[in-house]
Amino acid sequence: MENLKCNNISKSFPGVHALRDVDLTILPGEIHSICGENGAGKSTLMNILAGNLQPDSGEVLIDGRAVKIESPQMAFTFNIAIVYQHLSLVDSLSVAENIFANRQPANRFGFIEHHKLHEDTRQLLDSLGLIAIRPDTMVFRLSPAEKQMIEIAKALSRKPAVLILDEPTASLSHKETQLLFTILRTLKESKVAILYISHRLDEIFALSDRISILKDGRSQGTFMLEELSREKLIATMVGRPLNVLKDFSHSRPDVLLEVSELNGAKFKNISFKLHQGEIVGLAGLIGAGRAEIARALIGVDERKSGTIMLNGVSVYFDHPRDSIERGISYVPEERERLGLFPEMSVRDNIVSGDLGIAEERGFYSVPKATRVAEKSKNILRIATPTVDQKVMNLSGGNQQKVVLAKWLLTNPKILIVDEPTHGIDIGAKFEIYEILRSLAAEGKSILIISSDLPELLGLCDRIIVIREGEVAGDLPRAVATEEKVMSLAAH
Amino acid sequence: MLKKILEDRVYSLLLLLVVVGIMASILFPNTYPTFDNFRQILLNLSVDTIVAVGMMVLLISGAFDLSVGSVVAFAGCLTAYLMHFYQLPVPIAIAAGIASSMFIGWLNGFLIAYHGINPMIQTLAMMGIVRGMALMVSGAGIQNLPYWFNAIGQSKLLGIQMPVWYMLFTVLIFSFLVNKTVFFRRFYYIGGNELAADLSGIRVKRMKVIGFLLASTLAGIAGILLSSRLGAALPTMGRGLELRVITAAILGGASLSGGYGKIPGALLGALFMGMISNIMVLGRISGYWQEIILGVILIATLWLDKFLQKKYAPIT
Amino acid sequence: MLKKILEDRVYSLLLLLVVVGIMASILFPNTYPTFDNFRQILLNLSVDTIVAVGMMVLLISGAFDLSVGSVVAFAGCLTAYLMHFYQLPVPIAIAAGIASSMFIGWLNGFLIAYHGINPMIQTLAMMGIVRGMALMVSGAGIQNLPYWFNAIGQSKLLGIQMPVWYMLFTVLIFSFLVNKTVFFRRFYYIGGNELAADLSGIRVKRMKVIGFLLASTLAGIAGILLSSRLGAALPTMGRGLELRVITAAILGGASLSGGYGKIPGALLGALFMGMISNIMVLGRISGYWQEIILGVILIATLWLDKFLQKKYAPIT
Amino acid sequence: ELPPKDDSLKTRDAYTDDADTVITNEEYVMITTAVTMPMYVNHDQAAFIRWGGKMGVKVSILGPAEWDVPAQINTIEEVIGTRPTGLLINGTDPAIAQVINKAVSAGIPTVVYDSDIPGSNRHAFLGTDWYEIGKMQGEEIVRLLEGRGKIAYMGILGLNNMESGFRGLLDVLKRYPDIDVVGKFDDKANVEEAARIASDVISAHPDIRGFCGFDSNSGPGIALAVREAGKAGNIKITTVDWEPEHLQLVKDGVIHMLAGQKRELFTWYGAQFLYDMVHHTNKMAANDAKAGITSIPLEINTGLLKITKENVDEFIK
Ligand SMILES: Nc1ncnc2c1ncn2[C@@H]1O[C@H](COP(=O)(O)OP(=O)(O)OP(=O)(O)O)[C@@H](O)[C@H]1O
Ligand SMILES: Nc1ncnc2c1ncn2[C@@H]1O[C@H](COP(=O)(O)OP(=O)(O)OP(=O)(O)O)[C@@H](O)[C@H]1O
Ligand SMILES: [Mg+2]
Ligand SMILES: [Mg+2]
Repeated sequence: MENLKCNNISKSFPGVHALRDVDLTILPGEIHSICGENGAGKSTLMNILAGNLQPDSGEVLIDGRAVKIESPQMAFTFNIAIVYQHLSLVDSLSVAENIFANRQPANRFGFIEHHKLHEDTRQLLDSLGLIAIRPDTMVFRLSPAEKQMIEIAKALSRKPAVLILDEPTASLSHKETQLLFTILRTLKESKVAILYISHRLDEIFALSDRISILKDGRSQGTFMLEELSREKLIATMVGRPLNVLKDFSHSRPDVLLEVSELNGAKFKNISFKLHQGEIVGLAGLIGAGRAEIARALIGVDERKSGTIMLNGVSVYFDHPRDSIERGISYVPEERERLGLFPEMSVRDNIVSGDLGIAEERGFYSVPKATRVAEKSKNILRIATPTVDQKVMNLSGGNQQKVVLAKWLLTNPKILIVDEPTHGIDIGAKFEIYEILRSLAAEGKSILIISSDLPELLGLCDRIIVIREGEVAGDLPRAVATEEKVMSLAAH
Repeated sequence: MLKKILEDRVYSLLLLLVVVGIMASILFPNTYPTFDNFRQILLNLSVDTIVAVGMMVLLISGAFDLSVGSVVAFAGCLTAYLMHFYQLPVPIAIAAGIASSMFIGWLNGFLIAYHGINPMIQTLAMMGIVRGMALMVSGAGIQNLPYWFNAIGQSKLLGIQMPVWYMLFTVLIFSFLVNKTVFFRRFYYIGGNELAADLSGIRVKRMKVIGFLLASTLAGIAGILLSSRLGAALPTMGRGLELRVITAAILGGASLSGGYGKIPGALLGALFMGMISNIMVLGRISGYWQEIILGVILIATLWLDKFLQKKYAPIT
Repeated sequence: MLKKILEDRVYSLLLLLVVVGIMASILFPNTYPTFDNFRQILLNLSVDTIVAVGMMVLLISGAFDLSVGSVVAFAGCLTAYLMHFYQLPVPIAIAAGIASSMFIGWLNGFLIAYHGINPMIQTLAMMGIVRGMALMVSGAGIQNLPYWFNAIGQSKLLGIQMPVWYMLFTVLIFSFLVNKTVFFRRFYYIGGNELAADLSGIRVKRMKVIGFLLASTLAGIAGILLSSRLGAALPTMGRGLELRVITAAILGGASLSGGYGKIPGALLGALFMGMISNIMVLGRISGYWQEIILGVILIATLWLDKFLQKKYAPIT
Repeated sequence: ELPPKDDSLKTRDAYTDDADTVITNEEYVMITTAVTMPMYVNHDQAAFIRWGGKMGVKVSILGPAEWDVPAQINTIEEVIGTRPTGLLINGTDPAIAQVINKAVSAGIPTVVYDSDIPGSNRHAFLGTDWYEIGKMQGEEIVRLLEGRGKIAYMGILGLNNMESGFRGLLDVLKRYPDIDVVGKFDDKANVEEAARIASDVISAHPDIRGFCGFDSNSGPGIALAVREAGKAGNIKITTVDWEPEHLQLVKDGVIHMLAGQKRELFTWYGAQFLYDMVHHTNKMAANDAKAGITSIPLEINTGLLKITKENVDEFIK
């Protein structure tokens, strides 16, 4: 393939112009990044290239020939493969069958050769450094990060000429991210054209040759990496000045939460304190068990042993309801599976954390709910025409904002957030950091699980490193550095 | 406007009912559009509708219960049994009948929610068990029940038999509750995404038990009402009612996968089917033709609904 | 080992069947473990199982079909009708019978997949329509079918009547296909995650149509087989078969929400139910007690299954 | 507004008429349940339709497709509103007494057939006592087995008429201590079910000697199981109904006796009674209704027919 061109592509959904006259050219052997705020239209554009959406106007050209990519199957025939922002795996099937979905190696009678299927998968997994995962593992047993890697493997297995990655690293931690980059660079050598979407600017600058910027569905132009400074990039995509983090702590001496000798399915002897107004980070590799710790804290998962002291009194939660009532809220990772009610409206989702807030004189009131939702929508700048919109129609980042809004409304004393800025643009990121900070300022404490190290380093008063389910270190801000954390986290 | 109507099954169904009603009135000018006829239609679907309301709540939460038909029979028979063979006073017998249906519902919910037993098989098995128990208590059926018991279902208000009023009452109450109370709205979230609902602090398991309890209780009440209306309790009451009721609810906008549906839909769904069969009676259509025509009408209706939606209210 | 067994319903059910079998042989040493008894059990579930295989495929893809029972009746009656009243040669009549069932299945699938008609109502309505048509063609039922037609279902091989062999054949073929061919594996993707399946380049709608087509075709074949076994075609054949078959498939490891299930499960599920009712008769359990006890056993079985799973094979 | 304390007090002369009223759009409606059941279609309904043709009056048949008494009642209620000339109602269950009375007090001539409905004000009843059907089967099976051996019986449990049939059977068998009843089974009006049960019974009791069936699917089902067990002829079968299928099986010597009802007579004469009633074919008094009498028979027992290998050929058309 010589090149892939988009000529003034437009696409609109009820109430939204997702794309307006967007032009884009991708060349083989380049890594081409697409930047833009949440809802800028990135995924929509990618979906058009992948054959899931049809543009309202404009055309896609391959080697100068106009083509209609009417279906995913068709995209495959053009050698276009995509890693979707939302996972497209089948939980009830094995890793192998997910990677080679609908194209399992078969003999000339069309009968599947299971051993070959597993061998091929094994190789692929090894090449991605996923030694731990067996080809016949059921996907529902994997952690989101692992699922994300499988998603990538699935795309790579097609040996594509054009590879699209829509926020592949959002749930990956440093280690996997680096690994992915090396793979992408080698693909680049072999003249694959790579479209890369991420909200992590360091990645953009580390990886790209060229960068195209979208804003409100309009193309802001394509730049060579050298032409762009961080500031200029941000300015073009956000269009407003960012309030950067000043690192000072609201931490107070008195302990709010004390966890001691907590043991569970995937972790052991977890002990730590959480002070009022303190922001503590949980760092670690994938599968380190951070989410499980959180789940045990709020009482979703059984805890084998250990005590949890809230304000000095020992507490036991056997259901999130209890923890929410006692002022501990958990913002789960995996928004589609654990965070959202996809077919319900933005309004219903936002009030779902505490339906009580939608009550008026003891009865549920839609107007009240709408008012509440509208408020959150404005605070978090959720891009949606109305709060009646089904949440599944929102862009990834905006969905994440809905999840956050929902949990902020439960106004907890302790907020546990798992990958809070998963897929959120830098503009919004800083707003969220501000919100977390202000919560801390009110004397609330925050436990944040994140695979985005710079985020942790910038935000946290303290970083607790988890390695294979155990506390490997507890670094105050003063001493915490990327290297220290990584060395503690690594096996 | 049209868009709004088409998007909400309750409205589109209402529209359809009006159209059908008008057509029928033209076909049978002096038998169809009469007070007597409508009174009769409503009376005949009152039992189904009361059960359908409970089923609707279950369907909203993403579950369904196949044992309701048997519960209708059992609750009716048990009540009659206690009154007839033990001369228990009417209220106590009724209380016992309702209590039994509550227990059945609770058991269904408990085993499904807390022991992860497959809902379909659980309620199907319960259907057999309860039908068997109905046969056990009532044999070939129990007649001449106490006057005051029969009065419950046979007395009239404004010339309309009581079951109709009970039905309307049930529909109103539950429409209100499901719309207006946080407690009942939880069912929508459970139907929408169970895992998320649980993390949102909704005690999913407990709510599920309540859902089954409710469906079964309403079935029990309906059964007692039916036998009071018949003045007799038959072990064969409510045969195949479960499918009829689920169909009505789905016609009324529910979905087997949960998260959708409104209480009035249950009534409208049942009303639609009631009107169709009434029209077939007036048209003297029967035998296999009634099965064939009813089926064709059902499919045609949904097809039309989808077609108009695609045309005037595309849900991109 | 135990873990492995418990994780896969096919194995756990097999284990259960063995245990039940042994217990029964101890309880009824000279009536239960006899060749004749097993031959009869298998013969009596052969028709159900053939239908259950098709239903299993549908359930894997996340759908189900309530019209199969009626299709059993219709295909049988139509075939008999053509042979009896038009003296059509046996093979042609059979071809026509199967073709009709294929058409019914195709229509179900087409309306559901391409016109978005609710599957439950579509197939329920079709159930009524097809039952009606069966009554239309067969009236009182049709006797004195051609010798060669009856031979299909009544002749024996190794002392076992043919239907059993056809059943085993069907189960084997489809176990193989569903395991081994890319084409049939697709149903797992569709049932597991329709969107993902679509993104993986599977033509979901087309596959759905094929699913319904298949289920209905097998039902048709089963119906023809049944009437050949009966030596007559009765319009009442296959009453309530749909629920029996779905139950068997779910017992065998399928789930209404799709993505799970294996073909042998269909056989084992049916076999389990067949064995239980056989044992109950041996145990002189009769009348309504049969229903009650069968229900209790069904629930107890699933409960035990879950319990052991929780204990020995927890899903972390 | 409460229901009347006791409606049996109400005389059935709500049906008022003067000899010289002209009957407008005359229509006779038959309402049953399980309206598509072959036995009903081929006997009751066929005869009723023939009668309509002969008399040149409109006849209609209504009712739910499945066995559903409440639904039958609903249908009757809805039909009453359309004021038919006469109602012919299948007496499926005592529970329909009320609605029959409603029809009667609405002035509609109403005849009940098959099983009588005690406590109803129906103008006439024609049919047979299901208890007798049971008795007849009992006596025949006892004769066939020379009064000893194991037997099982099946039908649809919970149906009033069948349960009294069962009673009739058991009352006979009680008198024969050497007869061992091994079970009562519910074949759910379903051939496969009947066959399954029968063959289970055969393997449970290899020495089983007889079966009695009480719904029209019992016969074919039992026969199938017996044939497949290779015991056709040795195991005696008595059952109800005489569909072509049943007759064939008698001819083949698999079934030994059919306790048939003269269902044609139920509906033919039932309709005729209605006709005569409204047309005053026979007048007793100046005005029968005013006189508080009906000009048709009150009760008629059409008797049973016993079909065995000897006379079966006479029935095969
Ligand atoms: N199916 C749909 N129906 C309605 N609106 C939609 C639909 N899909 C996307 N949109 C809207 O189109 C706009 C662009 O969405 P898109 O997913 O392309 O944003 P994005 O750039 O990928 O954002 P993010 O970085 O958060 O993923 C958003 O406002 C979104 O709400
Ligand atoms: N029983 C469960 N039910 C539902 N989701 C679960 C369950 N157990 C774990 N998860 C989810 O699967 C993931 C696996 O947890 P893991 O040990 O990988 O946590 P982690 O250390 O945060 O790793 P990651 O970087 O993937 O979040 C978590 O996101 C958690 O939300
Ligand atoms: Mg996106
Ligand atoms: Mg995590």
